[in-house]
Amino acid sequence: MSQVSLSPFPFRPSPPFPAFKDVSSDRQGLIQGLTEPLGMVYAPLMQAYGTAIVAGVSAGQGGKEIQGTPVFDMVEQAIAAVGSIQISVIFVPPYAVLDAALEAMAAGIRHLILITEGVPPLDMVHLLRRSEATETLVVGPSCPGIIVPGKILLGTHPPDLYAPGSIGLVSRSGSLTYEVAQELTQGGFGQSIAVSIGGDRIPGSSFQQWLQILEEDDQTEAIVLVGEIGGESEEMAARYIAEAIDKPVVAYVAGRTTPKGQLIGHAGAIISARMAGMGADVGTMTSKVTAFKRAKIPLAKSPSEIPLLLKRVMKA
Amino acid sequence: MSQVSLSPFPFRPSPPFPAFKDVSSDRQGLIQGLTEPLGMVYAPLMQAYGTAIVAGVSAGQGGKEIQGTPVFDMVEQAIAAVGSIQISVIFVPPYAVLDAALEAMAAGIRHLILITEGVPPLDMVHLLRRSEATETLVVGPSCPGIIVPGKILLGTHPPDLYAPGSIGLVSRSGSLTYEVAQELTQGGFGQSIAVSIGGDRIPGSSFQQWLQILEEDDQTEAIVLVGEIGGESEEMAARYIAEAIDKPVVAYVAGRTTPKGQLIGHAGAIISARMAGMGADVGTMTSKVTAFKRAKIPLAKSPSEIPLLLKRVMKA
Amino acid sequence: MDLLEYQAKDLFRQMGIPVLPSQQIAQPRDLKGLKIPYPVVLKSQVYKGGRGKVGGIKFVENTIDAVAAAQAIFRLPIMGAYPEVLLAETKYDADREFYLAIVLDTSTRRPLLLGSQYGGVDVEAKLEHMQQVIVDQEFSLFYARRLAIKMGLTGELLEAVSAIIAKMYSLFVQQDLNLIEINPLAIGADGHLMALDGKVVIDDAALGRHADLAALVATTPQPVENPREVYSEQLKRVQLNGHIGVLCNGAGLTMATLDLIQSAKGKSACFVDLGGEYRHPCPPSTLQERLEQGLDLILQDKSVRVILINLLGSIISNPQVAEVIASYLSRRNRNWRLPPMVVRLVGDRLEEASALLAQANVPVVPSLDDAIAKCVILAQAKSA
Amino acid sequence: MDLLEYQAKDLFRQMGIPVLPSQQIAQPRDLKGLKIPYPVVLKSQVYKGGRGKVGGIKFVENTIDAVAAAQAIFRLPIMGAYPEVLLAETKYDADREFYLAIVLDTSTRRPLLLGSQYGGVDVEAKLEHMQQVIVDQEFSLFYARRLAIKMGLTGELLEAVSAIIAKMYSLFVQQDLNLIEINPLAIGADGHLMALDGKVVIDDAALGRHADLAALVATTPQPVENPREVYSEQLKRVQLNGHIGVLCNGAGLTMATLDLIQSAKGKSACFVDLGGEYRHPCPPSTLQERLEQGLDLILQDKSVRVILINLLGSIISNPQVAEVIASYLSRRNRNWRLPPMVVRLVGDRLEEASALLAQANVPVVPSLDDAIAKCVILAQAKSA
Repeated sequence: MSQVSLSPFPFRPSPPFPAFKDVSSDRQGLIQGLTEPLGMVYAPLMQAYGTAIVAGVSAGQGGKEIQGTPVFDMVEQAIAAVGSIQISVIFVPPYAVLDAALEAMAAGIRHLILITEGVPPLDMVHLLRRSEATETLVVGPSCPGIIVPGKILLGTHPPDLYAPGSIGLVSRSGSLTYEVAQELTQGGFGQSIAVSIGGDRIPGSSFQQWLQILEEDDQTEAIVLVGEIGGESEEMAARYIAEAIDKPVVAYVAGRTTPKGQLIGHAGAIISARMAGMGADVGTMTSKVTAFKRAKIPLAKSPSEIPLLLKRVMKA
Repeated sequence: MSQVSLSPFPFRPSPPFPAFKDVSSDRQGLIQGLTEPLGMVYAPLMQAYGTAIVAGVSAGQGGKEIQGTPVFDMVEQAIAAVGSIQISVIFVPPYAVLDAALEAMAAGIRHLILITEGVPPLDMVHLLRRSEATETLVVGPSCPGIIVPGKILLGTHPPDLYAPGSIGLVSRSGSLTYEVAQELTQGGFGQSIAVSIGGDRIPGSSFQQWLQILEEDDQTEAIVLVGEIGGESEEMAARYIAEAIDKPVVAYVAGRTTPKGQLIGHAGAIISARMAGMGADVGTMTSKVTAFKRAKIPLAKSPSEIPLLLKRVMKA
Repeated sequence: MDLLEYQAKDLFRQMGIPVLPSQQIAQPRDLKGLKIPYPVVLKSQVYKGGRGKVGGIKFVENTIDAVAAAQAIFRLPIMGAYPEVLLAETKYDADREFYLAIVLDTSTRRPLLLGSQYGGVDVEAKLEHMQQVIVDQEFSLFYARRLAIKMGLTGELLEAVSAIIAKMYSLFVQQDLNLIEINPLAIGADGHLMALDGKVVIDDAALGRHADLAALVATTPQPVENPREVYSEQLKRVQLNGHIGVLCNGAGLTMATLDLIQSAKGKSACFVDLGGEYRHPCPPSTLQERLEQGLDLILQDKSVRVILINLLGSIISNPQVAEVIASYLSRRNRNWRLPPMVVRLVGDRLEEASALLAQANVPVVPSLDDAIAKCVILAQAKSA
Repeated sequence: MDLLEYQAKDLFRQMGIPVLPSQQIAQPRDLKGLKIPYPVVLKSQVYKGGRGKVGGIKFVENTIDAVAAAQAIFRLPIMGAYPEVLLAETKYDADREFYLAIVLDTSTRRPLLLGSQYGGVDVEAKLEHMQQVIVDQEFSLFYARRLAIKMGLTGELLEAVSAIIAKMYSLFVQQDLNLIEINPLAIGADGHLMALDGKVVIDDAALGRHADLAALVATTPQPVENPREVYSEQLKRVQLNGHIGVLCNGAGLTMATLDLIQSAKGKSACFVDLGGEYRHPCPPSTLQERLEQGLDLILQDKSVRVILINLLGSIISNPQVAEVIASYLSRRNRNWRLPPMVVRLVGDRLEEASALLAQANVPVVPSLDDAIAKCVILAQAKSA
């Protein structure tokens, strides 16, 4: 087995991230599934935060208005009516997410935030083949999206727990991200960007991809990575940080006391992980702690310890 | 119906064609399906003509040698053994052509000549989505391929009917191409390149694509286009020549006396053609003659008249 | 290869495209065992279009009328074709009639979705309403929505029609179709959709990988595109109305040869195309066999006075071609006198080939124009 | 969701992957009606692996031995699980045993083909021979050949194994599988291939669009991953062995909360995760219902001495959360005394929420560390 074939699949370079932060420009956002329950709840919250959500799309509902936002049957109709759209936040039901994302990409949208939970993994494989070909950044599914505190909200983060600042926060959890954000805010560390890539097995973007974005982002001085047991994302991220990230990083991983029965591993998956050189215990807390230790990344014991570790690494 | 949606689908720019002609460089060719009956017949003919056919691929036959040419199970094994390969000539059975072409493209080959007849049209649609994404030039299926007289043979053209010169010959027939070539040769007009794009409904490359290549080719001074009744290729080509080709062109179309029953048109196909603004008689000789007349392209009444018309247009 | 309406509807039903309850009627008395309630529509099952305008579709209210109508339809040719079977179908009251189709578009080299709110028999008259969508990447439902929106649909109808288009596309790809058409797609007063008539054309090249479709078409008589074609193995002779029998390799060269014969004031009796060289598998021996079969087919046509053989760039060498012809002639000439023959060959080792055929008194002429001129003179000489 | 071996083999059979003639045995006396000839293999149908090593697979030569063996297997637990059914299968003499599998690879985010010439029970011991191929674009047969070649296969075996891999891939995609595994794939002395054992894991998220698979798994008892889980609607309570009942929203936050309780020397009795907010459809009312269901589940656990509610960034406002809890408590407190409760909330309108819960004597604590410290003290106080 050559080492070459085992290296992570090379991600296409993502579009330059600062686009999200440049809220003063003409960047416009769309909600696909605006008439869905969550779409109706969160669209006004995003707009209230200052995000330019200019249209909604729900097939068969075109012509309606939801709290002042016009609804169209298709993305291309929305663009024809409101002008160029750069970002779509997707709330459609799980089996409609693939089609919605393909439709958005066909209409030229290159930033997709998938909020919906329960997207079948093979739909994500299909979606990612297309997003890589079109160089589209995909966040989610099953995630609260992105927040640039004080500027823009693309998803369901509770904005009152965040504050503007210089810490890049990347996570694969939902509410645990908010927990860490409010500890950071309480500890005097505002955030440059916070993103959750989602907890699904096939996420649209990886920790590595976001670490690279945060490394290149001028507003970000240090990075907090929040993980969970299960899967191999944290192990891969730890390796990547050691190789490619110069900014200080603090990590936190939840699940130390989670009962073992909760972790499911299949023969094939275990074999696959073991062959990737990550040991049979990949996904366990031991494996993740070892990976971060090997990469010399300080690991917080609790969310409230993160600001203390940040102070230490940012002084160094 | 807006005119925009009716315009021909934009072809991706093809790789620079001169690669084929530069036989002194390290361009290497491969035969996929070398152990097939036609592969075994034509590979030695190509080699005898000076074409660098360095390997063959036939799944399950790896390790053999066919008349001195090594056979591999996969394209990537061939490349590993003989070095970089730029061109593949494909002789595999019809239902295996798509897989062979995808395999070649996955191995980085960007020039494919499909000789096999009987490839299902939807396999070609699939193949072309991939060839456009990878900017691969596809010739065929169901065609004799390409000949650059005196230099390289990639397919099944009978080389003794061709001579080096400055006429670009593009056709969608097989033996009718040879007929025209020998008339040209007899009439003192050698050929810079001769290509048949194949007579299938979904060809890998179009007349337009090859007209563009010949227009840009320094060796080519004039172009001969050989068509047949049926389909709309000649009508599209005539339009394209009027718009984009500066070199002199002479056309010939066979089928003036072909019985009407031979031409098959389905409601949907006829509607589609009529909507594309080409009239209900698209595919008939009348439609094609009208198209060439409108584009001011002289039309030969017989293959033997082509050299006479060429003399006239090349003087002008 | 075309399917009959009832076969197309079987595929629709399997895919979940709504069709009416129906029953095949092989003879008028089958109507006595009809399981669907009256009123019923009886439809001639033929491959040709336009049956409605000439009486191939009848509405009936009871068994007596139905039997009489069926007898009439079985006796009614539609553009020359008689039905082997009728389709009895529940009558449906359409509020509106749409047109939907998927074809392969040869210029974009992609599947093309077609749709109009003005379907039914008038679809060609209202072509300006026809909308189209190219499926440039892998299909997804949004392509269907794009067509439905271009058709001017909104709300529930937009979603329902999109869903039908998606199912048509699944059939199109799964079964390797050249055409799938629903015309009309009826919109009931309640907003429900119903495929009232359907057309499906299977791609011949792909039939070998669809055992189910191959079995289906094997059970029904296929339309003969040209009744004057005669087949031998895979070769066919196409009948014309002159005296020169033409044997060529390749469709383009065959067409050009026929054109040139007419230009030279000759008349072709028939032609056989030996085909291109790309058929798989095609070892050299096969071409020699096909050449002999082709000669057999042409000699079966008694109107042939001269035979023109025009073979260019074939897989076997010129001397080999000459040898096959010479040995064929020597075998056949023993029994009866064959018409004169002109063989047109070009390229390498022509002298060898000429020498072989000279023994059989057959001239080898390298110029196609000259070969045809010779044939025209020979044909005229024989008729004089 | 796992399939049992015989269910996996039904899928294999439909796809044309070769499997042996077999029969399901629901009780030992079914063996008297066995339709396959002896010798036969009897196999325990359980979700756990390793059955062969503990006696869950037996070869038998006749009915008497078979009944006895079946009785033994039905009584034999495999890692704690008893079979509901056995599979009786023709005995097969394998010359060699290969391993083949397809999984979703989370790092490349693509399907991954796995294969080894060293399959059977020793596959994990010979991991150095395991080969892998990432399917980075749409699948085509060459990916299967690539794996077979990496496995070291040539000639006819290369083609035969590639064909099996292609069929496995079709199943993988058509049925939305997380895993398909054939181990061993037997190579007979005659070179024929046979899937002797199979494993199929269906993706739960996709089950809603596979009615056939959903029906299949509905007929068989599903393995309970953790026997100490209690379900109510879609919520489940996971049982631990302490005294603090934890109600959280989101898996990550739940895990973090449990970790922090242990760090603070506390012990969790159980937890209920109300889930993230992205489930579809999820109107605000649903979260309120789930909150009440979650409280019900926790109160059913009699070992709970303190309840910690930790809700962060939920779709409903803090005062709404407080209101649901307060009204729940007032309803339940009428009947019996509930354990003390600590509610952890942060963000907007916290005073309002605190005021609402103060009436019910429930403290609202914004710091998670403080809330946990309070719970630990309360739990200790109650035990003292």
